[in-house]
Amino acid sequence: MKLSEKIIESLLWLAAVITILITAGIIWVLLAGSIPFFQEVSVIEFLTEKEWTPLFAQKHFGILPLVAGTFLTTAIAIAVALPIGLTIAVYLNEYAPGSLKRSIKPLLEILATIPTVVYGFFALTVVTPFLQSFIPGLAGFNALSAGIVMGIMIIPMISSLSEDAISSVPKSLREASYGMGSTRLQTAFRVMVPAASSGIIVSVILAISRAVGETMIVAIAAGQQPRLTLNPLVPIETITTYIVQVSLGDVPHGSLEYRTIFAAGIVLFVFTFGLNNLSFWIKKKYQEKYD
Amino acid sequence: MTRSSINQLKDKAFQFFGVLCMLIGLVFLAALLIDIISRGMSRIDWDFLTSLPSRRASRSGILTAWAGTLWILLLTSIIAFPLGISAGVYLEEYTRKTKLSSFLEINIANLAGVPSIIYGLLGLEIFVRQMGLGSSLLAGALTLSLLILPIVIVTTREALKAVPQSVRQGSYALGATKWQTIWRQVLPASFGGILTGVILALSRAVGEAAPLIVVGALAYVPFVPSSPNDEFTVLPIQIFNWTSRPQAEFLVNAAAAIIMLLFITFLLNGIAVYLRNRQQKKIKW
Amino acid sequence: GGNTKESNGTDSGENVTGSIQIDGSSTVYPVTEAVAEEFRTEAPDVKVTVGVSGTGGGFKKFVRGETDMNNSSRSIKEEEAKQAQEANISFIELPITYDGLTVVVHPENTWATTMTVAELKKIWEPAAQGKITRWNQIRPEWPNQEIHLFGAGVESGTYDYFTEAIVGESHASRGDYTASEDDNVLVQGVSTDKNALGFFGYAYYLENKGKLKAVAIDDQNDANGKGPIMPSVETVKNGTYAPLSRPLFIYVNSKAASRPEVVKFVNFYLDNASELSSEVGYIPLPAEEIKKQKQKFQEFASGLKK
Amino acid sequence: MSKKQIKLEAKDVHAYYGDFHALRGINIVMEENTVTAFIGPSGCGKSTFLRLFNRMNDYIDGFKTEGEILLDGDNIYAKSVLVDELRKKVGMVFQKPNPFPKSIFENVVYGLKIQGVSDKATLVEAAEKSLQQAALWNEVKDNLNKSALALSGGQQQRLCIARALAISPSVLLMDEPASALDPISTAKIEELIHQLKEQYTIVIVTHNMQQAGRVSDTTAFFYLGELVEHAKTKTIFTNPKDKRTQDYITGRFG
Amino acid sequence: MSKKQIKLEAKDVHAYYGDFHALRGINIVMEENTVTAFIGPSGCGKSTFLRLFNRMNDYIDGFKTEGEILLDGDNIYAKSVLVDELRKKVGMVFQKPNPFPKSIFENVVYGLKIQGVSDKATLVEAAEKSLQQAALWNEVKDNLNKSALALSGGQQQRLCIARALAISPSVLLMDEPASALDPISTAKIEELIHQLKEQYTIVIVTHNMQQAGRVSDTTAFFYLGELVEHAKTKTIFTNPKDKRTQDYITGRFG
Ligand SMILES: Nc1ncnc2c1ncn2[C@@H]1O[C@H](COP(=O)(O)OP(=O)(O)OP(=O)(O)O)[C@@H](O)[C@H]1O
Ligand SMILES: Nc1ncnc2c1ncn2[C@@H]1O[C@H](COP(=O)(O)OP(=O)(O)OP(=O)(O)O)[C@@H](O)[C@H]1O
Ligand SMILES: [Mg+2]
Ligand SMILES: [Mg+2]
Ligand SMILES: O=P([O-])([O-])[O-]
Repeated sequence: MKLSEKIIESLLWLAAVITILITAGIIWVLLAGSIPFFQEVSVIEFLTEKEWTPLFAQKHFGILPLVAGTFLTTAIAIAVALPIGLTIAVYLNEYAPGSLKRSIKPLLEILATIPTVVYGFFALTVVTPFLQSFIPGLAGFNALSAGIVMGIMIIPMISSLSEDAISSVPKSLREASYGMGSTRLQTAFRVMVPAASSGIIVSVILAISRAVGETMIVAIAAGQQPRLTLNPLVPIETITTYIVQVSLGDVPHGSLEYRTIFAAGIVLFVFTFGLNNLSFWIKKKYQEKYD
Repeated sequence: MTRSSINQLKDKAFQFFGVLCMLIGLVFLAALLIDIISRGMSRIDWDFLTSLPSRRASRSGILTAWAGTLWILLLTSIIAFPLGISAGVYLEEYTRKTKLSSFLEINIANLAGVPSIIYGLLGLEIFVRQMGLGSSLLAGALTLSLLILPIVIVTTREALKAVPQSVRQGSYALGATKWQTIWRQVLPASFGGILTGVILALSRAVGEAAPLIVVGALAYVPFVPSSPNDEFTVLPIQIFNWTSRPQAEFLVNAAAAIIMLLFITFLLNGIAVYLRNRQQKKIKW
Repeated sequence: GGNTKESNGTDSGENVTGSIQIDGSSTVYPVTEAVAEEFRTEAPDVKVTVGVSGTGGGFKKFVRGETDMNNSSRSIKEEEAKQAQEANISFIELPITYDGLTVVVHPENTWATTMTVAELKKIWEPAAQGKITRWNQIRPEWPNQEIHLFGAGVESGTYDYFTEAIVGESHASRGDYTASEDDNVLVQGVSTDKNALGFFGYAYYLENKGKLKAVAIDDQNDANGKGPIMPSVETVKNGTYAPLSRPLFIYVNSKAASRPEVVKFVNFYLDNASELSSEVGYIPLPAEEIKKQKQKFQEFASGLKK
Repeated sequence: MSKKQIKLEAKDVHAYYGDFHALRGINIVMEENTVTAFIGPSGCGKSTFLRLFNRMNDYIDGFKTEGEILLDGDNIYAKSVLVDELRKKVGMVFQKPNPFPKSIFENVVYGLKIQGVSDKATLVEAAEKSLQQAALWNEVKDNLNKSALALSGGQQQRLCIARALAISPSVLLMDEPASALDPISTAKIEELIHQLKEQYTIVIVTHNMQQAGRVSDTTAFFYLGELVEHAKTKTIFTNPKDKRTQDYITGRFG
Repeated sequence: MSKKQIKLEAKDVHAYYGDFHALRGINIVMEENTVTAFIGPSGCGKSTFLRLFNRMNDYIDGFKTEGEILLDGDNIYAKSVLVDELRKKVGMVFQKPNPFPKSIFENVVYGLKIQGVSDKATLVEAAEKSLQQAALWNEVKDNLNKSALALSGGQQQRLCIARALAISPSVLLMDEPASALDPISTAKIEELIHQLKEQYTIVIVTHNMQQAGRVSDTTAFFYLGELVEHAKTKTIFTNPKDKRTQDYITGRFG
């Protein structure tokens, strides 16, 4: 091979390898921040304590309230996005004429392109007051409206990815099913959805991971109060909100308080990393099945 | 009722439900846009676009915010695109199925799923602290570059994949080397697709607030940045700032700024969609 | 900067350039923001950035010399002063206005119109965490409803001051409340939640009078006013709104004070503090007091020149 | 060949994909219990025409058809016709075997299940019967719960035939059912068609002239959307009337 | 046919895709300025073998080859051989026309440009010459800057031939060059092959027996990775030695 070819290839290789450095960087930063933290606070306490007040005089370092807040908003978001998104995916695939599908898909995808501060703003100023008009006990900051709005935001993730998964099921299966006299509904739920199940599961996992990591909506609309509750009507705090909150306060470098955000960050990272790997793994298996 | 007509009925019912679900999404979108436009549209005028921030909502403008956003877009493009496209080309055109390549692939899929706020922590520690860049434009742009790098890589690969193998083979068969083939055939043929991906990545960067908050970009910055070392603010952060102010007039400002932000986002996305369609029309393999 | 002559802040016309980094108290922020904004017409080429890290957060940067000035809603602590000394940093403290920390509830809250310091302590002390969660635990006749608390973040001077004044020990409180350095978040929180109780600077209350209700505070000490007292310009000025009245400060780094743009800015600040602080809802210092501060700063700044 | 009952009939059928005129006035009659082969160069409309008989083109965007298609004398495009009912009468086998990614058993009984049959015994019985008809029973009877995807291509195709037979259609449409198969499997399928002819009316599209010769009673030659010639298979292959048929048969094009 | 110089030769060639043994000991000799046709059922290894002659399989993951391939007596798999140089001597035309998404002119001169030729006049001259050789010049001479993708399939295929000729190879490999084309374009390509034979050694893979009969001097029949028979085309079609060849020719399978 010519020398110039070799050089170019090496440069490109370098660019690709930088992505590994980024991952290494993330892990290193999170570990470097949280290892000193865990030298002061035991992991057991971190994982089992029921209170999170690291900034106060009486410090408690239980991550559970933040995890609960994250879980709560994510669960609400998925409860909104999964049924709606999956229905849309099936509808677009089996029912909608091609022209409708071509126009609806990008329209819905707009939902995913809107910056999340905008959703936060909308949740706080429109959705919460709207919900308060028939849920009297609803606090101004709450998990419910943040979760709902987040759910709407991730609808296109589920609907588009699931739709892709369903439409990548070989057309011949659909024809086989129709050829046996199935209705579209039967074809959809007995043949297409099961055959596309791994792709659909991948889309849902990615949506969950997205919801877990979402920041601005919850920071603006869900409150900043860590509490171990599954009540969607009161202010809560998610892991991401906590990081934002501390960053806004600009806690000085090197303090224990500063390190809490890395400890919280590593929990967040572990969650999303696990989910992403799971989805990647499922996707790989699924591709093998069809090729 | 016969079995068949029951099935037909279920079929129809689901069809109705499907339309309903789509409407939920679309109505929400419409409500959001209408709400924001009706709140903020009247606030948008020349003064609003050219004024510095102020404690009085009616005098406050978004000059620093959109100037910061433009800076960030520019710097992020310069940093992320060459890197991302190169990595994409390497992964798609050069790697064989080795351990390294599948590791890289998993790794990139993972990076794409890392929450943006984690990138904020990375930027805070590496760029702001270790490299001593402070809460500067450069630190912000580097952080966002890392954030969108996976998107650029993945879309570059998609675009390269869309170039049929037959084009590469045609080129090889005429005695072209690998890089000649990539540079003269594959990249030009996938240019539209790469550009599309790159613009989509930018539109993601435009809307990000969380990682920038973490690197410390939330402050009263009443001047237009003039170099990458300056402190800055961007539209999403200005919006965040205004929404958290209690005075109602600031909410109007926030809505107006949101209109501008959506305008930029939709513009970028629109360009991307346009390019994608044109590409699909122009080249039918 | 071409300004070599001693500036007293009033001689404009000369083109001062440079940048000034200010951080610290969110309570003082509105005043400093207003001053910075007006200063733009005075010296358009000076880039003033104002951060909001809370008094404590700001001091941590200030004592390391990372910022030129610090907004502060309390006096500097001994340990902070010591750190400054270790880093070879000297500074000057300048009071600029008065504030009355205001306890607020939602406008539809009909019951909590007055509270005693003891009751506040019962709510906020560390022991209350997880235990005092309902209004009727404070006064039995109050409703049996959850109480949602909003208060200043721990890096803030407001927090230090409030805990000192109410709990009796600086930096000691329960931790299960919505804590934010950003008072606007607190306003948002209280104004949209019927069961809320919060506290923050008077200016933020004044700005949002329509959405909030202030609670009259009884310190059970007749020496400074009998019974529950509402915060107002009057009661803060005459000292009857106790114990939650306090002065607000700016701190200036001596190295920064040798830069003409900073000198000019501080003078401008003191000249306009009264007007701008009352504009944003604080209670101005008496005119003689301001004069004294200007004098003090001039001596401080010129002392640096020698 | 004795005169039999008319099973399928097309009257002046046109078909369009958007603006593209894919079928141009087709008239044809097919009798009960015969095998009709459709031949012709790629793209001439064989599949399009075949799929009209069970309305498989219904869901294609922009597809339009004109004229009448009669099954047992009734127009299957009449408003009152329920498509799923029609398809139970007119089974279809595709070019590439397309078993569902389920067990062999589930594949065969799928058609019955969606009709609401859930009685286990009935299903088992039906499965055995159709697998036997499709000459697959002996090969799979011990592995009914194995995934259908684990079968060989030829077995899969016979499974698809069994699946189609399970709902007892009277017509069987086959679109190049052996083109993806090896010679041995092909022979098996051809043999099967021969047997099924006793009970079913079969229409088969094929690219392989020899195959058409071996399995069909009559052959229809399509060219550019037209039905050029339809006659007894022997006639078509030995003594075609039309020059184009002649050219195609002898391999001048295609 | 007079005895000519040996142009291409394979000696006991094996090829593997991973574990799959795709070619099993092929020996063949092809003479200068002749047309050799490779025939055989799908998947028998024709394309694999053809692509060995310009090392087009080099980039396939897991592909391995054994034995020797000689061009003018030199082993093209020797270490010292530069693949890009080899490919300039051995041109290739693919099954589906694969013009670059550029102008007609850019397509034809691409091979020269990557060799560093940049003189406009030289390029224009070369373009005209090869387009004329490929019998396309008259149809495109006024539209050299038009996109190549706007040409018809048959024109595209001749463009690809012109493109291959522009770098003056001595061997031309063609993998089913007419299978995606209509009869008229096919006829043109066949005619072209006939003319090119004067100057080039041509190897052509085809599925169409009639085509093999029309264009080739010798024919090689492959089956399951083996070269069953290689002889004069007339001999293969009228008097094959091997039973398998016979079966294939008469359409018993494939
Ligand atoms: N879904 C479709 N949309 C548009 N055109 C189509 C569609 N399906 C087929 N056609 C066109 O209609 C014509 C007839 O197609 P059809 O599939 O019936 O041909 P065929 O004779 O079955 O060919 P083959 O032997 O290749 O299967 C072709 O020109 C084809 O391009
Ligand atoms: N890239 C590849 N990886 C693995 N196996 C391959 C690959 N390419 C071809 N094969 C296999 O090698 C065998 C020979 O393939 P080849 O393409 O040479 O056949 P062919 O005779 O050209 O067939 P056709 O007439 O269909 O083009 C086939 O069984 C095929 O499945
Ligand atoms: Mg067909
Ligand atoms: Mg081949
Ligand atoms: O922000 P503080 O004024 O409370 O320090």
